[in-house]
Amino acid sequence: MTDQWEPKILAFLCNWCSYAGADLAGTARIQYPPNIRVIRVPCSGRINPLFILKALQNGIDGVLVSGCHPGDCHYISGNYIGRRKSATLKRFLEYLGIEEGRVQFSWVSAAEGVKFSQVVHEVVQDIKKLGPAKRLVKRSLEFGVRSSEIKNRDSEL
Amino acid sequence: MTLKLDKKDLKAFLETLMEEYDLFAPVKLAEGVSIYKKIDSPDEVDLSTENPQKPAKEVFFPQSETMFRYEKAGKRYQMTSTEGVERERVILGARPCDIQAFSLMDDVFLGKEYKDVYYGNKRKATTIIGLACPHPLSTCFCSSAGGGPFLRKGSDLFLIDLGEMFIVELLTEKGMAFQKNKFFREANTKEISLAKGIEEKASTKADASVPIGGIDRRSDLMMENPFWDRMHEKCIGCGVCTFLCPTCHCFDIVDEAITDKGQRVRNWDSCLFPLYSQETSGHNPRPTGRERTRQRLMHKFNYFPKNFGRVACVGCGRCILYCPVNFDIRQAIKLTSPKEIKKVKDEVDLTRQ
Amino acid sequence: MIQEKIREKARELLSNKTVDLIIGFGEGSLPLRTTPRFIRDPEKVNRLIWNSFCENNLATYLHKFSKLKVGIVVKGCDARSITALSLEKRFKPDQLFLMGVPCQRMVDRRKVGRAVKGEILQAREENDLIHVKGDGFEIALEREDFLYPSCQACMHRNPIHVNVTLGDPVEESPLIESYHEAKRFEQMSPEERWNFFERETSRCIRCYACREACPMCYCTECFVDSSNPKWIEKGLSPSDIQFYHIVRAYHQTGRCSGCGACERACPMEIRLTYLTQKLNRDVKELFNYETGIEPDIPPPLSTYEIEDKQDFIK
Amino acid sequence: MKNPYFPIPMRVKRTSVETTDQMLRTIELSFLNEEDKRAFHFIPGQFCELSVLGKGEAPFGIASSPTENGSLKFTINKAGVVTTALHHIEEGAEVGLRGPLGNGYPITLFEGKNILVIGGGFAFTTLRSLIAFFLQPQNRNKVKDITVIYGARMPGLLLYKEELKEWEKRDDIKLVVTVDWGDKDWNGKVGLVPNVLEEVAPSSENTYAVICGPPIMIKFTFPKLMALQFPNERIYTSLEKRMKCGIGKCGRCNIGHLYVCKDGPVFSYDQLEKLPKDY
Repeated sequence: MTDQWEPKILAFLCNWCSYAGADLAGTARIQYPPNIRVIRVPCSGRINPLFILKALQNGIDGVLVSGCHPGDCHYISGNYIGRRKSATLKRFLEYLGIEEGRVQFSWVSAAEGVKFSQVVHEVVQDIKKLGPAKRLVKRSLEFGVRSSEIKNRDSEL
Repeated sequence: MTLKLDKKDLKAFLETLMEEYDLFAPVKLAEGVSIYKKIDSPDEVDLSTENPQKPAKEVFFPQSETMFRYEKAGKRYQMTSTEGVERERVILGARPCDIQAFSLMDDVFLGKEYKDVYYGNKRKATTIIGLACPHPLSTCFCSSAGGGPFLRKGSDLFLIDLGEMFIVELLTEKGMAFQKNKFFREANTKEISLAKGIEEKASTKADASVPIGGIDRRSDLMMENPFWDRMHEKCIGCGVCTFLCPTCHCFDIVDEAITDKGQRVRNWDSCLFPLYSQETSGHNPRPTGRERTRQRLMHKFNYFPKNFGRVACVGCGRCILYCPVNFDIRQAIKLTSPKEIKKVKDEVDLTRQ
Repeated sequence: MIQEKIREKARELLSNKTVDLIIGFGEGSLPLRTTPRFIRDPEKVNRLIWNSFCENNLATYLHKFSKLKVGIVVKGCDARSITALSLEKRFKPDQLFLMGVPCQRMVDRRKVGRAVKGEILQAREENDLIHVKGDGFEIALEREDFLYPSCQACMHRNPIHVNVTLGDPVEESPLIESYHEAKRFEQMSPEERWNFFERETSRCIRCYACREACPMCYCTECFVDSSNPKWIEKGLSPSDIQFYHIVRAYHQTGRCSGCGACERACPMEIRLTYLTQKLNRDVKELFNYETGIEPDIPPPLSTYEIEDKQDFIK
Repeated sequence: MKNPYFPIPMRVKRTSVETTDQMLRTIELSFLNEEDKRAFHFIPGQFCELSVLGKGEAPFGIASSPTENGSLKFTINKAGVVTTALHHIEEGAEVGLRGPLGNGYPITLFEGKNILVIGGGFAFTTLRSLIAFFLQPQNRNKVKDITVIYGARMPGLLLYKEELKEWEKRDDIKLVVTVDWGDKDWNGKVGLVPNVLEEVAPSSENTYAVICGPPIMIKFTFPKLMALQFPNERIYTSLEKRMKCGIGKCGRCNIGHLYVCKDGPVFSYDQLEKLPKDY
């Protein structure tokens, strides 16, 4: 089963750096695993923690947030603000019991196609080690069925 | 008919019960916290707890309940209702207050024009084993609300805890079906009189002095009274009192969907939430806590009596016990006396800017 | 006596029209409880009381009376909440008059209730003892054994940035280590932590008492209530409930005074402060910030330092 | 027991944009099951709960008349999740429907009387049903004079423009259409509904007034009706409130002890006077 399982990873890439970095990796034909689905965002500071949680709830196995290096933000300070959110959110999720490595962060500039590929390699590897996400995942549609009849709500997951 | 059930037989009794029925009973979730829940193993059942936080209404009217599922097939939808109840059910250990509340819920859900099948099917399939309340709390005022700690009405079977055993009374046809149950034996006169003694003692304990009688008429003139300006002040607008109330029955209907599959679900809702009455346009007919608190109390003590002839409160005291800010419904009721209303009105007038 | 001082000050503030309304504590309808009291008439200030059961964070009411000039009785934690709210521009200058009371630490009524067999019908506080009386028992309990954990670890019992302090300052001497719960949980394995979180939240009935009791939860539309986008469903799916509790707590990052109002409000007794405590600990460690201490430093998530830690970023 | 929460399937037969701001769209639904069609009987003023599965359910007044056999029309204002989904729905798609719900206009009371219909904005939908019902040849002699005053902010925002033109041509209905602001192509009346009502000044004798529109219009029109000596019990209006179940169970739409979904949505002013102002 785990042999066939391939993690689904959602990557939030900032428009100005990391997205361009991914693009560069593509045009330079630098290979990276096909496990990531990219959502382009204006800035890594735009990431609302709700996005990450929602992705995890919908069964994504890992999340990567990537933005411009410090000092390179198109909006001057967006990545700095994002960095604080990331730091606290990452710690908090791990504290709750979400495995370390499910949610990862990176700085990738528009010139770093190679780095982007490396980051994706690493993230995919980490998440493969963790296995499919279980915590916080909402089981498709058998949820919420007559609450009083749910045998043991803990065993749902 | 009065029988008895030895507590050492309780587990075996429940086991046989569970062969035939889906059993619902109080289950302790944490120290001091319990709910009614479907039982998987008789060991879960805890009849020694206080009245559970969440009322027994959840057996008929779950907090979150699927109404139907659907799936898209081409251009059409395949819809499947989940109104059916597969097995007969038993509620074990519901207190008289919660059981009295069932009859109020019946008025709403099984009313003349429309019958709520989700509630009705479960209600019909359920045998109710009530449990007498030997130690009413100081917050209990069932005796003021037309009930009492030993009220048998609504129960099919009724249990009285004598320590080593339960006295079992068979009260209805559904109850009489248990007459031949191998774990029930005839109770002797000594045991019956012991139970009587407990009943007499308990009856004096539940507060019968909360002036609920006539409140529907008294509150008729209160709609625009400044009373409400003061009443709502401390309410923080959470849903504790309404969710834990055995008679509150408001709900929301929502769709939950993933791509082409989904379900329509109803969830408990509370008149104290702003969103409850908020319209899409942004207009809210009950814009502040004042109107929402008024809705909660007036629904119980004015609107409901107008529609069904009795108040929608059974005096279980949960809203008093669990309110985070100690909003006490008994005080609110007492304040509806004409003298008190005038006092409040004068005070408001005096300080109104 | 503090209670007298509160009444005196309240009378003065109402009489000279410094404020329109006093928010304080009044006699509760149950033993071991007080209830929020709203006084407009200087003649009625005797309804205000002070004891070890003044557990509510009254700052949550300030949103409700945002048009009035309000005098409010505050403990150390309540005052910190108000400072944090002021940073978020919730009040007009001079709209509030804070009557700070150095806090003796509040008593956990549930813990007291569980220490005796039977229902407590009367309770009375005398020096360091709580006398409780019920059907067939009457005992005195050591106050100190029954304090809320958040109060035991409190480092800021003396209210700061208040207009007046009523009563003598107390010594800032936590009875237990700060962030004790967070530290304990950090030692556990992720499985243990997740199982705990899962078990606790499985009791949630989604009444939102935790949200409403919190002075910092004032969003006009909570993410839970948003229909477009719809972040989560409102049923009892464990995942949705966990989602709610994660976001409710996380939204307090750098804004939580650690008062514990959320946990006290919960009718299902879900442990909630171990979550906010972790956030407070992280904010302190990462950004050296404590909520409601400095009235001019912006909340940590609305600002940054170039040198912020970033060893977690690839 | 019939399940009152279970929708019947309907097919979207036609959709059309009503107004120039694109915010109002009329959808016409036909029954997918013949037995549902046979069982469906309604009177003007009643409403239905329309479902877009996956998005939810919302109440809409029926805009077509019972005399227009075979299909139902609803005019939908794009506002929230469900209405937006209904705006984007394609012809041929399936939607769910529950109804008819509510009491409807007291048609039998109107018999033999004159009726004065006053509408404003998109609240005209169920009024259109009422007018079309009485304009049907077999119903026309049930009531005497029909006077209609209908206003919108701008000519482009008027509903059912083609139909209005036809009504204008008829001599068995007096139609006054007015707009708050005209444009270069508008040669009709310009003025607010309350003022136009004053101008038209229909006699209140033997007449029932039915008024439906935005709260602000109702607020200013009501005194004019009083001035024309309409008694409270001969003025009817249809109310709106947030609704979910539509059958008086879920709780939110009550005004005092009455439920707008079950006991309304049509109320006389006489009734409303006695109810709390909770709407």
